[in-house]
Amino acid sequence: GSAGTSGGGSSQGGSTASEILIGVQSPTTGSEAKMGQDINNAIQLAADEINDKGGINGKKIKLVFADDACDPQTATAAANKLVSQGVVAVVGGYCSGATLPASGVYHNAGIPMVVTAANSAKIPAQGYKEIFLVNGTTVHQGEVAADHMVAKLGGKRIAIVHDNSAFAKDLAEITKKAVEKKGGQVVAFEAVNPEEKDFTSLLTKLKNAKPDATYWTAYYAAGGLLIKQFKQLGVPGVIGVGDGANDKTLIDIAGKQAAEGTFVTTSPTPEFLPEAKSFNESYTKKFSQAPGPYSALSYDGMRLLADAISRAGSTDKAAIVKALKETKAFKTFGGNVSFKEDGTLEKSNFIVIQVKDGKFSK
Amino acid sequence: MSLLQVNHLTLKFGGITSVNDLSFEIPEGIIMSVIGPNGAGKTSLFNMITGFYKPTSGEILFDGESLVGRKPSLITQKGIARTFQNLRLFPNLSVLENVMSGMHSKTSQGVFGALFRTRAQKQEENLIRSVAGKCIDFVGISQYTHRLAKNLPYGIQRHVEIARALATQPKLLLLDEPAAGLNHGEKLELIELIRRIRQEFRLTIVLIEHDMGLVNQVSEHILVLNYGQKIAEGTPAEVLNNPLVVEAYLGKEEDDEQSA
Amino acid sequence: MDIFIQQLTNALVVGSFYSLIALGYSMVYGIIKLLNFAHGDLYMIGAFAGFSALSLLSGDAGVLGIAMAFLAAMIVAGLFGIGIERVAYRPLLNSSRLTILITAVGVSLVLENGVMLTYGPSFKVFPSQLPITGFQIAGATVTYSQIGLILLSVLLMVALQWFVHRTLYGKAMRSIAIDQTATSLMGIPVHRIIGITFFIGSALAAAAGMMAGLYYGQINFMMGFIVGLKAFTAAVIGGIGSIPGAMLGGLVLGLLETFGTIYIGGEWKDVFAFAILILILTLKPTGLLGEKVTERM
Amino acid sequence: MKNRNLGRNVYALAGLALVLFLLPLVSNNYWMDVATMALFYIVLALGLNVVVGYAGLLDLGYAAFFAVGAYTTGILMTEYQVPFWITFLLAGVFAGIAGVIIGAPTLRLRSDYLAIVTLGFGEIIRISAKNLEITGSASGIFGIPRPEVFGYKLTQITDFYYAMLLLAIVTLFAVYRLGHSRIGRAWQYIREDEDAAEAMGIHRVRMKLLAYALGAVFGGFAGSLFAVKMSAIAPESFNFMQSVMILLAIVLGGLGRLPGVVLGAVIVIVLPEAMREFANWRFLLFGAALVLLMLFRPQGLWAARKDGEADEKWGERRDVTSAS
Amino acid sequence: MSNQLELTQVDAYYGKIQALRGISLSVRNGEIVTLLGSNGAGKSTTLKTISELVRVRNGSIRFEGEDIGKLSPHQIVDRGIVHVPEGRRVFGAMTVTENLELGSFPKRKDTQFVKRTMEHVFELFPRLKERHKQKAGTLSGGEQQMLAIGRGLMSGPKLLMLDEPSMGLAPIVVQDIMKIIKKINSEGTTVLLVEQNAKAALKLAHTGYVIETGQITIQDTAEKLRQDDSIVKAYLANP
Ligand SMILES: Nc1ncnc2c1ncn2[C@@H]1O[C@H](COP(=O)(O)OP(=O)(O)OP(=O)(O)O)[C@@H](O)[C@H]1O
Ligand SMILES: Nc1ncnc2c1ncn2[C@@H]1O[C@H](COP(=O)(O)OP(=O)(O)OP(=O)(O)O)[C@@H](O)[C@H]1O
Ligand SMILES: CC(C)C[C@H](N)C(=O)O
Ligand SMILES: [Mg+2]
Ligand SMILES: [Mg+2]
Repeated sequence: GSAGTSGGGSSQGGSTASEILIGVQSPTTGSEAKMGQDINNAIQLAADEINDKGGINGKKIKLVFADDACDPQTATAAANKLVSQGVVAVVGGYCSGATLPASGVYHNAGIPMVVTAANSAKIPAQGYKEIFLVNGTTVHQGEVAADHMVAKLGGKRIAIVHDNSAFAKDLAEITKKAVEKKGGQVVAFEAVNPEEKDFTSLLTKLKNAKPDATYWTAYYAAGGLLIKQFKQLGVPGVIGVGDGANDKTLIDIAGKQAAEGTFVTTSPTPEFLPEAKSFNESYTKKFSQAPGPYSALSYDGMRLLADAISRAGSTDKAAIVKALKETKAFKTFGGNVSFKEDGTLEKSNFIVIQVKDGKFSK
Repeated sequence: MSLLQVNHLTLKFGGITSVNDLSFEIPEGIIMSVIGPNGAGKTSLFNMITGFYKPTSGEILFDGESLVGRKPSLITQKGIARTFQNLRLFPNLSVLENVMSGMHSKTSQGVFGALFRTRAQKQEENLIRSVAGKCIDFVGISQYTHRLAKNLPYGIQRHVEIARALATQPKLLLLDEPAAGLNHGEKLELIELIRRIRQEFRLTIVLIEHDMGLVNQVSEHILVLNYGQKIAEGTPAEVLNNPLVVEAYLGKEEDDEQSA
Repeated sequence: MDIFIQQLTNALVVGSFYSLIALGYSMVYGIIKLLNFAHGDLYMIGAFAGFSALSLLSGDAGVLGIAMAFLAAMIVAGLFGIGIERVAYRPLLNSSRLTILITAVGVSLVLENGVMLTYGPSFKVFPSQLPITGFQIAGATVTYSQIGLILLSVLLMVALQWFVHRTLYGKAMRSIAIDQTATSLMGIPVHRIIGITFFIGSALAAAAGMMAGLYYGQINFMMGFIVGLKAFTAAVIGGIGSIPGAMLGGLVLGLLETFGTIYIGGEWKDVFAFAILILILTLKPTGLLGEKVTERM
Repeated sequence: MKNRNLGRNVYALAGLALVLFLLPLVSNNYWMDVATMALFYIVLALGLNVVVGYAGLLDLGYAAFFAVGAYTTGILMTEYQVPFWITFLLAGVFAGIAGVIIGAPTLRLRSDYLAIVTLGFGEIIRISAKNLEITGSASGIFGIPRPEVFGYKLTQITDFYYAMLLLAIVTLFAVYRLGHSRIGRAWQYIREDEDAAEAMGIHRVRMKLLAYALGAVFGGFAGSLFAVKMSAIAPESFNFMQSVMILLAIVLGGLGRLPGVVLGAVIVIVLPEAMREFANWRFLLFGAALVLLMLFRPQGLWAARKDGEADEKWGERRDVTSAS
Repeated sequence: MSNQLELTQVDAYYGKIQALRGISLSVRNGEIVTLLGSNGAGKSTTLKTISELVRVRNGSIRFEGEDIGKLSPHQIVDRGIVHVPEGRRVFGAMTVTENLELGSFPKRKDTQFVKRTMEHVFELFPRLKERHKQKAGTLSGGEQQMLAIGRGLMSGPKLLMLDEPSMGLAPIVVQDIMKIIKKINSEGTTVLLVEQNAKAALKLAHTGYVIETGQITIQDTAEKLRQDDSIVKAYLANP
């Protein structure tokens, strides 16, 4: 546990003269609970730093945390709770499945949301003008993955595996299209149930399809097992994963040996961002653990939101939305951020990294 | 004309033949007993007549219509009711609710009536209650009407079963060991009850009993089974003195009187 | 052909896990007719107990270390089982079965979240893992761990079957299942036997959890949920209460899932498996090896 | 006896209705949402109660019916622009049909086998929803339009609150009447002893199917309203845990007893919400609360104390073969 | 002969319903005592309090001098008291042999004894021997009753409590059972017998008690009871 997770109680209220209420939506229970912690911590850190420097336009940020459990129904309840508590904006959102319905709730209430991790292309596709994504979407990522497998590695036969979650299936489908556009052939397009541990029958099927490259689009826990069993069964070709699996636990679960050479498509995570050095240090100091893969993005997301509020000059929701929209080259660890009409990044910054000697490296 | 006719009825369980090529008839309006050693196939016979067991072979005709292969619920609708040797009341329901169940097959209200409380539905509900109440009164247990069946003394439970069977308004009533667990005085009352039932409801009664005093007094006709086969049939006087029956079933008592 | 053998091996491995858990499930069910929702969580408890034991040993534990960790896991989970029975089930043995079902759900939530609070929500990597060495047979890769796993579950099944059907304690378990009052009138200490049953069932689940840790290498506090459901399914398919049935049910489920994956795809495999299972139950309402009883009237 | 109780309860009910009607005036959106969810659960629990409480059929897949209802409305409204009221009725119809389909193969099964078949059906429905294009696969269906009733568009949470309240009241009424009718008694008889019921001329197959179908219809209605209220539905809302929670509600309150069922549904929704304060401890505490509630009220919170609770140390258990 | 079993002022309840009101009775070593009474009088409940199936609210139960009122049912059996309950309650899904084996649980270590006793039971009830592999649930009512008694004998009890053993049995079997009870008794087992078939019971018993609505109303030697007018009228006369 950490300071960030126990503050949900200050029920009634709305922003007061001296405080700005900002909602944080993330999964702190359920299978993605760890990511939720990482995100909450980073946002707390950003808010504390801003408050230490005097807050936004003289008002202090007060965070209200809501657990979405990575589940649409819980997310809706959580979103409604945030709305009723009078938050002026929301930051967070790790799971697309949870963020999708929640974004509708914020949209209806006119509340802006800065989505810090969730990145299914379906989120912007809703056309809600209040929603902004600071992570590149699956459209960008699928492109990058296809490019890596087909153009860079010269793979002809590509296998794609997802876990049927909203995000992973979306990424898988987009990647499939991208691969085919680039002249590759998708020889296997499969799904697994992520709660399970044994993927050998699927992998045996893959083995038979003789892929040059295999791409896992879902999360790290099942991904690690998949890689391990992939190697164990001797499936040919390389294996790579999407940004949902970008966590060092992936390597631990797969085992260093099996994980070696796995590629990862991702937005730059803290360790690849030289600018994030001081963030890494203060985060580690405060929470006595290293930041997670989406900590830096969340930290930036909070700062970006604060910037927009201060530019808006008020806590009026519409004004904040307008200010967010007008964000021009806001400096983040990953580069300068501006938004397109649909609320996604003007320029995404997906990179491909690799497991070398049991570590992610460029 | 006979109400029920059984022809060459056989029932096998794996290697065991519990009823073996049995044929007999039940004349309308009679009170008849089926006796025989434990395991002779008496209850099995009832189970086949009421559709709970499917005969291996043979035929059962009720009012000239075959019952083999029919569901128990249908057979009840056709007019055969029974009680169970090992009581099968609805344990967590009151006596009244238990007896009301008997009226199910004689009534027809469905979902519509239930939801909209139609006049027909209300009338039917009243009918069910009054018939059930009458049956409870008739067997003489009205002071237990609202008690839960499972908490009643054994003998009372037996009476509830009889009332419940009566509520189905049967033409043929099958009683499986109605006197078991009753003491002497209660048995006397039971004999009285059985006679009154026939008179009042004008039906045919077949009972399985081990109490020879009761059998002797109440039955007009006796069928004796042993190892699933008929070994004797006739009036009480004939049957109870039949040496085969004495040997297989009654035994020679040291002192003269029949047990009660 | 090689693919077929490989898939058969895969199916047997998955099936063995299901069987191992289903055995305990069926046993506990068999005695007090309780759908023990917490059973899958005892598998999880076993995995975490083994994890802690191995972590204490630190470094490469070796065969002896692993054996000790197994023992520790089984004892810890066994004691948990007894404790749960004592606190949450025993006082309710006379209540409706659904009542105990609720406490079982409650216990399950407590165990899962208790472990989450103690060990954290993230996936844990098991300190020792089974070697993935093996041999080729007809073109299929089979590891020694896989062989060991399959043998272990067969062995445990045989042992249990013997225990329940040949020993007096086992028979007492079955009689409790039928009629507790009558059993107590035989001079049989009903509660103690129920306790023993929980201990054995939980220890078996823990053995499976430990195996899962060693074999797959990754554990977390929710790991028991799906497996518990699958084991329940397996137990019912085999004929709940029947020990060879639990074993068979586990294997059948493993096969169905594997071949479902092959022919209709991983995302549909559970649909395939459940559809076949429903079909089986429609044709054979008491499961594959469940006894068909004609009720006497 | 029952009528007297009812008479006494009429005032209590009227009072309760008034409170519920006025609740939105004093509550905030968040609690309105919780209250709406609670009402929604009341409908589900009442529907499941027909199957489990009345007919005694253990159903571990009830969420499937609510899924059928929700998807019916979700798909028809987004893909085919069908007006809400029509989809609402169809949701009930389709759920009812699903009930019969699920019911049919289970009729010969006894409780635990029944449990697994219903569980399996629930999973089949959920996984299908997750994989099929028409159901929007894993991300489900969102952007479901706001329903319009007689020209009034439901948008606010209070609108949905009243809609759900109405559905809950109608359901309560219908389930109550069903329970106290010839049909309801027939279910009870089957629940208590199938064979004896059959011997009383009750067609058990027909009655069980009817229970499944009617129970499902309420689930379908609830799902339909749920879909428009949430404006988004996703397969995970219909998972096994959801079915368990609904079951929990009815057992917690008191199986077969309607005030208990209502109370149980409220608890299952409100308790975890109230425990949000405890963050990570929330579900641990909820689990512990479940155990304690059952230990102290094994018959459910609203159980009637019927005559003659035994002083016996051992429960009477029915022999599986030789019925006693 | 000393008192083997002694009940003093025992009260027992089912919820709020009081089933026993100050029952006092004693059973001497080696005798047959019978409890008579009409339906619902409390005969079964009396046996249940002795075997601890029903809690004793007030009063005491002593067996061979020891207060056994607070033991659990299995400890009662360990002391040598076996209760063959009303309604047989055999283990339906198990075979006849298995049922008998379960009856021998307290003596499980003495395999010789178990073997001998089982043979003895099969001698008493040849029918059971014939059916020894059959599931008890599929036996006829009478066969089940024999099994229940046989099972009760398997631990070699000092005191055997039989609750309506003749219920549902063919006359010839009732005669057999009564003989067997006598035989068991003559082999040294004390018997406490609840029976509706009062005549048969009084023929066997040394002592008899009559219970009415939870209270003992008459207590005497069986012989005297057989001649007691009110008893003859209520329980003995031919129908
Ligand atoms: N479901 C069953 N499976 C196997 N055998 C059965 C079954 N039902 C009855 N039997 C056997 O059939 C025979 C006849 O049993 P039935 O119950 O008809 O006897 P009965 O004449 O009613 O005896 P009683 O007077 O003791 O009740 C018995 O040997 C019994 O074991
Ligand atoms: N489980 C129970 N719950 C409530 N009341 C009970 C219960 N068992 C027995 N009783 C009541 O206790 C009283 C004594 O019952 P008991 O069974 O001891 O009578 P009995 O003399 O054995 O009668 P029978 O000849 O019918 O067996 C009766 O009024 C009965 O209704
Ligand atoms: C990789 C993650 C940033 C994606 C996120 N889990 C989602 O569901 O969109
Ligand atoms: Mg019989
Ligand atoms: Mg009695």
